[in-house]
Amino acid sequence: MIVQGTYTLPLPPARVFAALTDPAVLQQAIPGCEKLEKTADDEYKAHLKIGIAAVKGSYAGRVRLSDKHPPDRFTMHLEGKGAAGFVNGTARIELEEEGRNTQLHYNADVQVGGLIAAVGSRMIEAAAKKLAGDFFQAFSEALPQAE
Amino acid sequence: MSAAKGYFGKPMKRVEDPRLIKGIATYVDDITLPGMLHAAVLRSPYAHARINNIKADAAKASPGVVGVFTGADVNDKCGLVPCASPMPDSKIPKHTVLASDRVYFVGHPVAVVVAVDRYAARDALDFVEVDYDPLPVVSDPEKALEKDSPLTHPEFRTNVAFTWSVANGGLDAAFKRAHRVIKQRMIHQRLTPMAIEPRGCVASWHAGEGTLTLYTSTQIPHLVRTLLPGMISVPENRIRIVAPEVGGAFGSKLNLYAEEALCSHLAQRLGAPVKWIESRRENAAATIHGRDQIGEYEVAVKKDGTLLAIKSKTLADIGAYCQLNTPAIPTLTGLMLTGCYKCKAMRMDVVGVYTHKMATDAYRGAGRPEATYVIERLMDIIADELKLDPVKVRLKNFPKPTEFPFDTLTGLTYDSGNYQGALKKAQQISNWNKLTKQRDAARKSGKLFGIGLSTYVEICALGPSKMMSAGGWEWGCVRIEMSGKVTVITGATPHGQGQETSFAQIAADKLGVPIEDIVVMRGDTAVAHYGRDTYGSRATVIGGAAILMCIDKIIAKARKLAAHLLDTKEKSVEFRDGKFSAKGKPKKALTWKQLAPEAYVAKNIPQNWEPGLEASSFFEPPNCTYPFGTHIVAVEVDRDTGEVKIVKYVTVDDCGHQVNPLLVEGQLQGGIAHSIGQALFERTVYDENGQLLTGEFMDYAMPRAKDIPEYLMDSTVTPSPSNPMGIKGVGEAGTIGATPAIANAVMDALSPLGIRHLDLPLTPEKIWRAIAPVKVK
Amino acid sequence: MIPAAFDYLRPATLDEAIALLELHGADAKVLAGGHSLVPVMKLRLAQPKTVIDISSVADLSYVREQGDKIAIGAMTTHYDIEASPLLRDTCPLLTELAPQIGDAQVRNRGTIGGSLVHADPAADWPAAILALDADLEIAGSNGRRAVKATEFFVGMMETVVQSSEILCEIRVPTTARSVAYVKFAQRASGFAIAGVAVVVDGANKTVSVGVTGVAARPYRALAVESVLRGKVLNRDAIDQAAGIAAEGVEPLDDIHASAAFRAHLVQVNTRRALEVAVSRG
Amino acid sequence: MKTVVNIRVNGVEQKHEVEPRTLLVHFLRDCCRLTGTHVGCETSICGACTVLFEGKAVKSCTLLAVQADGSEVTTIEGLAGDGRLHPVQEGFWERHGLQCGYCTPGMIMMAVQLLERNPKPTREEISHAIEGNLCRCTGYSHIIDAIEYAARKIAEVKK
Repeated sequence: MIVQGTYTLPLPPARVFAALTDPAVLQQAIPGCEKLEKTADDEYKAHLKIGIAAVKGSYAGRVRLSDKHPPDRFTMHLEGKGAAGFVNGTARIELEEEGRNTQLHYNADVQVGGLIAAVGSRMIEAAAKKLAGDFFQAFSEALPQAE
Repeated sequence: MSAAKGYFGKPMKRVEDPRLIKGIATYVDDITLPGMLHAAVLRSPYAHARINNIKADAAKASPGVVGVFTGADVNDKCGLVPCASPMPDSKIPKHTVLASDRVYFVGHPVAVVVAVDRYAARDALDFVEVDYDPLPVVSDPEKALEKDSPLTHPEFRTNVAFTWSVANGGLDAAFKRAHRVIKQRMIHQRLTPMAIEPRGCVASWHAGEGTLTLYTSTQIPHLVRTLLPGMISVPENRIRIVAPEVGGAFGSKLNLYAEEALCSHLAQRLGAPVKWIESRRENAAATIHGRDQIGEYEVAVKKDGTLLAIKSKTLADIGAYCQLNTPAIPTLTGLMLTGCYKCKAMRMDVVGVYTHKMATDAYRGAGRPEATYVIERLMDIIADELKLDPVKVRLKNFPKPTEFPFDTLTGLTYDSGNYQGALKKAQQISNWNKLTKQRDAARKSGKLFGIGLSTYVEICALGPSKMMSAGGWEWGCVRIEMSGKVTVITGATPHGQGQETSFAQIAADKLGVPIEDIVVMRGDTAVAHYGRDTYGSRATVIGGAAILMCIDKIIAKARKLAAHLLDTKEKSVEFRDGKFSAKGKPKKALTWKQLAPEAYVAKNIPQNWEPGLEASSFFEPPNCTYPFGTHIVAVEVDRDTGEVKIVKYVTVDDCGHQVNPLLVEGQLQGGIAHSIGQALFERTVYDENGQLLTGEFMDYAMPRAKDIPEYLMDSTVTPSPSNPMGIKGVGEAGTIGATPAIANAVMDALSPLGIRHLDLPLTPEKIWRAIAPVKVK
Repeated sequence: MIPAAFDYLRPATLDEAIALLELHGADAKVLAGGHSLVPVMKLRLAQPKTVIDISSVADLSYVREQGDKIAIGAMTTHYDIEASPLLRDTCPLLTELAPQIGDAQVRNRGTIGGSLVHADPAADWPAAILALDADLEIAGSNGRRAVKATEFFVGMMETVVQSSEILCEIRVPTTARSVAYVKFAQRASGFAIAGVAVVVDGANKTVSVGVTGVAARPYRALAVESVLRGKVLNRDAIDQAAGIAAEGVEPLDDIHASAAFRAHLVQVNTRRALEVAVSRG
Repeated sequence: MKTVVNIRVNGVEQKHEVEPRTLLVHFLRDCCRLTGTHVGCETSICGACTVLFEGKAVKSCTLLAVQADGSEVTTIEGLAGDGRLHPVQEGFWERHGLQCGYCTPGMIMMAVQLLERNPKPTREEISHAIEGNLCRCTGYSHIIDAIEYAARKIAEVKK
C-alpha cells in the first residue's frame, strides 16, 4: 500500500531536515509515541500506542534513517509489532524549497499484517493517511521548539 | 401391523432432525470431559519469516496456564502432517505440526497454550513473544514461477511442487484439421469453504488402557484413525476417533490437520483431556482453501461447432504445503475436462505451485467445478465465435444415450447418461422460447438481460479402490437385535447429508420392517469399525450398497433359521414383506421379531448355524457414478452498478434413482448456493505480501437468503449400472453444474456490449469496469 | 473470540456515568447496545480497562415530539426507530433507513447513539443525520451542549464527543415524504459502500444530501445541494447534480470497492435517491 | 473481578459467578450447559448464536452476560413446550430446513421473532428477516419454506 502526500512547513529545508532527524522532535510528532530511544546512529527504538478512537494497540517499534542527503531527502524505515499485528513501512521524504517554506513530499510503502490486516483492511489506508496527517501536524507544531 | 415397504423414493423428513432442531445434538464444542484443558494456538502474522526466538515465560506465568509449547517441544513427537496423494515428481516439504525455524503462511501455527479455560488460554497468547525476521513473500503463482521469485521452500530450489499431465488422441492433427482455434485464459479464484462450525477437537488419553479417544469435527474419522498413528506414537488399534455432529464441512474437514495430532499429543503429555476450538479467523486462515487455478485453454472446432480437441496449461496455486489431497484436486479437473462432449483429442498439463498462502485442497466439487466451468464457458464462446446457437453446439457434441457406457479420452467410463433428455426437459420447463423472447424485449428496452446454460456431467461416488489412495470401498454392518429392532452401522460419515434417514429407508425396504425400528449409527470408529467416510458424493451410493450387501447376508442366514423353525427346506422358504414362510403356508410366517430371539438365545437353531443375526460387508464399487443435468439461468445486470440479479433458475438434474427426493433437492439447492457465491461474489484475497484480507465473515461474502432465486427444479432418471440401487451421488452436482450457467448468463447479458469473458467472481465492480470504462486514478 | 478483561460499571444516572468517565479517563469506554464496541473488543482491537454500561441510565431511549423537532434518545435501538409510528409520519427518512442497518438481531440491540459515536465510516445513520441537519446533544461534566451534524464527525471513528462525554439525544426536524436513502452495501458485512440520504424540501426548493461509506468521514454533498438550489428537479437537473456527488472527496479504497467505484456509486445513488425522493413529493 | 449474574433462562433462574467479559453465549453454553446455542463467527455476522433476549432476537456472542443480568433469555432448548415442537421447529423438520443443523437453532430463534412481529410474511420478508443468519448447507430455499409452513401452522392453531 502506497501512502503519499505533501505538506508545507514554514521553515527552510535545512531546518526541516534537522528537525526531522532530531529524536526529540520525532518523539513529539510521532502519534502515540510514548518512548523513543536512540540505539545507534540514525536508529531508534520506540514504544507506540497507536490506533483510532477505541481501536488502539501498543506497538514496539524501530525507526531507522538511511539515504540521508541533507537537506533534500532521506528515507525512514519504520517497524512496529504488537498483539494486533505489525506495520512496516519505508517512507521516502523529499524536501523542496519554496520561498521561505519547505514543501515536504512523502511517499511511503506501508505493509500491514496480522489482525489489523485481516479485519481492518477497509480502514487501513484511511488510518495510515490520518496518522501521517497527525504526524506532520504535530511536527509543524513542534518545529518552533526545534529552533 | 402390516410390514412397511416403499420407503425408497419417498420424500421423507429426516430422522436426525429432532435432536438438531431442539438444540440437544452434540457438536465437538459441546463435549466437556472431567479435568479438560483448553488449547489456543498462536499463529504467524507473517506470510514468510524466520523465527529467531520464542519467549514463553510470561505466557507460562499467565493465570490458569498449564503449559506453553513450541515446535521445539512437540514436533519430534507429533510427526508430519500427511499428504496422501503425491504425484510421482512431488516435492513434499516437512510439514510439522508447529513451525520450527520458519513460518510460511499467515496463520501458520507457531505455539500452543494450554490453560484451564478458553479465556485464560486466549489471554496467554498475547504474552508469547516471537521474534520474527520477515522474509520475501510470493503470493502470486505466476510470479512464483519467475526465476528470481522468493521460494516457499528454499530446499527445493523451485516453487514447482509437482507436475501432472493427461493426454489422449492426436492433438496436433486435430488442431490442424480445425476450422477455428479458440483460446481463452480463465482464472478459478481461490475460495474459502467457511463451514459455519469451525474445526475443533477434544483429545482424551486413557493412560491405564493406553488408548486415545479423539473427538473431532471431521468428515473422515476412519482415515484419521488410519493416518494418526503415523504422527503420534499410538497404534491404530488403540485409537478411537469420534466425529460427533459436524456443522458443515464441504471438503474442509477432509483432512488430518496439525491441531488434531497436537491435541492428541498434549492430552498424553499432560494427562488430561485437551480441547481446541478454532476461531473463525483461524478457520479462514488455516483451514484449507479451494480452487485457485489459472488456465490457458484452447479448443479446436469445426465450423459447425463440432469439438475436435481441447488442451490446457494449468497452474494450480496450492499454497504453502500439501495437505491430504492437495495434489489430487487438479487431476480431477483434467479427468473431467471434456465434460459431456465427444472429442477427438485432449491434453492437460498441470503445474502445482507453492506460494506463501494456506494450502488448497478439496472444496465442494474439488477440481470438477473448474473442469465444468471451463468446458461450459468454452461451449458458449465457441457458439459466440461461430455465430451458432449454444444449445445446438452442445447437442452436436453430446454422445447419444445409446453410446453409454461411454469411454472418455481421459480414461474414464461414464456409466450412463442421456444428456439430450435433461437438456430438452430443462428447455421445456424454462419455457425456453418465451424466455428468449423476454431477453429480446429486455434488450430492446436497453436492459442487460442474459440467459445462460450449463450441461454438466461430473464424476462422483469416488470410487473404485484402484483409483483411490487408501481404498474406495465402503463398509457397513447390519444387526437385527435380539428384540427385532435393527441397527444399521455405516462407515460413511454423514454430517448433514441425511443418511441416517436414507440408509434407514434403504434398510427398511430391504428388510421389510417399519423405518421406526431402525437406528443408523455412524461417525465413531468404536462402533463403525471400518469406513472410508464421506467426500466426493460417495456416501449414499457406496455406503448404501454396503448395507444392502449386509442385509442380503442376513436374509440368507435367517432363511436357514426360518427353515429350521418352520420345519421345512431352506429352498422352500420365502421371504416377503419382512416375513419368512414356507412356500404355500403364508399364515405361519415368522417375522424378524420372532426370529431374532431364537437367533440369539440359540437353543433351537440349525446344526452348525452360528448364532446371531449380524453381517458386515465391504462394497467395492466397479465404477464411479456420473450424474448430469442442465441448468438454465436468466439474469439481469444493473447497468449503473454492475449488480447481477438472477431472475430465473431452472434445473433438471439426473442422479439416477433417488432414495429420498427431498434430500436430493436439499443437496442440489445447497450446492447451487455455493455456486451463486463462487459465480458472483466469493473470493479469498491475499495481498502481495501474503496477508489474508478475507479473514472474517465481515470480508468474505457468502450468499444470504436474499441472494437465492426461486427455483424450478425437476429431474430425469437414468439409473447407474454401477450399484444395485441405480443411484448416483448428488452432493456436489449443484456446485458443479450451476457456476457456469450463472457465468454464461451474465456473459450473455454483457454480449451486446462486445464483452466475451470476465473471470469470476462477477462482482459489481468488475462488471462496471467492463461496461463503463473510466479513467482510474 | 474473547475480549480482554475489564472492569464493568453500570451507573444509574447520566451524571454518575459522566463522573465515572472523568475518573477513568481515556481507558474507559461507554457501552450502549454494544454492537459496535463488543465486536472490536472480541477481536482485541479495543481493550478498554473499564466499560461503563449506560443501559440502566433512565430516559435515554425514546422518540418524542419536542417543539417542532423530534427528539430521539441516544439509547434508542435501530429497531425502535424502524418501528416508530411517530417517525414514520414525521421523519420517514429514519424509518426507511433503519431496516437497512446490519440485520434484525443487530437492529434489536444496536443503538443510534452508539453507532453515531463509534463513527464507523460505513455506518448508515450518518447519511440521514447529515441530510436532516440534525442536532446532537452531548452531556458532559459542564452540562450539555448541542452540535450540528455537520460538526459532529471529525474523522474516521472520531467525533466531537470527548472521552468524558456522552451523546444523549439526537433531534431531527420533521420532513415531508420526499426523502430517500439508497445504499450499495458491502456484501459480506452489510456496511455501506455508498449510502446516500436525501431530503427534498419542495417548499423552499432545496435539497440536502448526506453520504456515508464513501470517505473516511461521512459528508454533505454540498456541491450537489448548491447546484440544485432553487431548481426544478427534473431528470436533467438531477443527472447533472448527481455527477458531482463525489466532488472534493477522497474516496476510500479497499478490496470491496476501489476509490473509483465508490466515486461512481455515490453518483448513481445520489441520482437514484433524488429520483425516489422527488417521486414521493 | 468476578461478579454474580442472574438470568432467567427458559424460565429457570440461572445464577453464576462470571467475569464481566464473559459473553452471553459462553454463559449459556458453559455455565448453564445449554449447548444448543452455537458460535460460528466473532463479528456478529453469522447468527448461529441467536437467542431471544427479553423476547427480541439478539446475537448472544455480541452481548456480555452482565448486560443480561436480571433479564429473560429464551434459547432453542426452551422453545418446545410440553414435549411438543414449536411450529417453527416443526416447519424446519417438515420442509427439510436444515442439513448439518449448526446454524439451525439461531435460524429458528430468528424465525420465531419474525413470526411474532409479522405473522404472515412474504418470502421476501422472510429473506430480509434472516439476513443476519448464515447457512452454508441448505441454500436457504427450504428454510424459507419452513418458515412459511410455520406461519400457516400458527395461523391454523390460532383459528
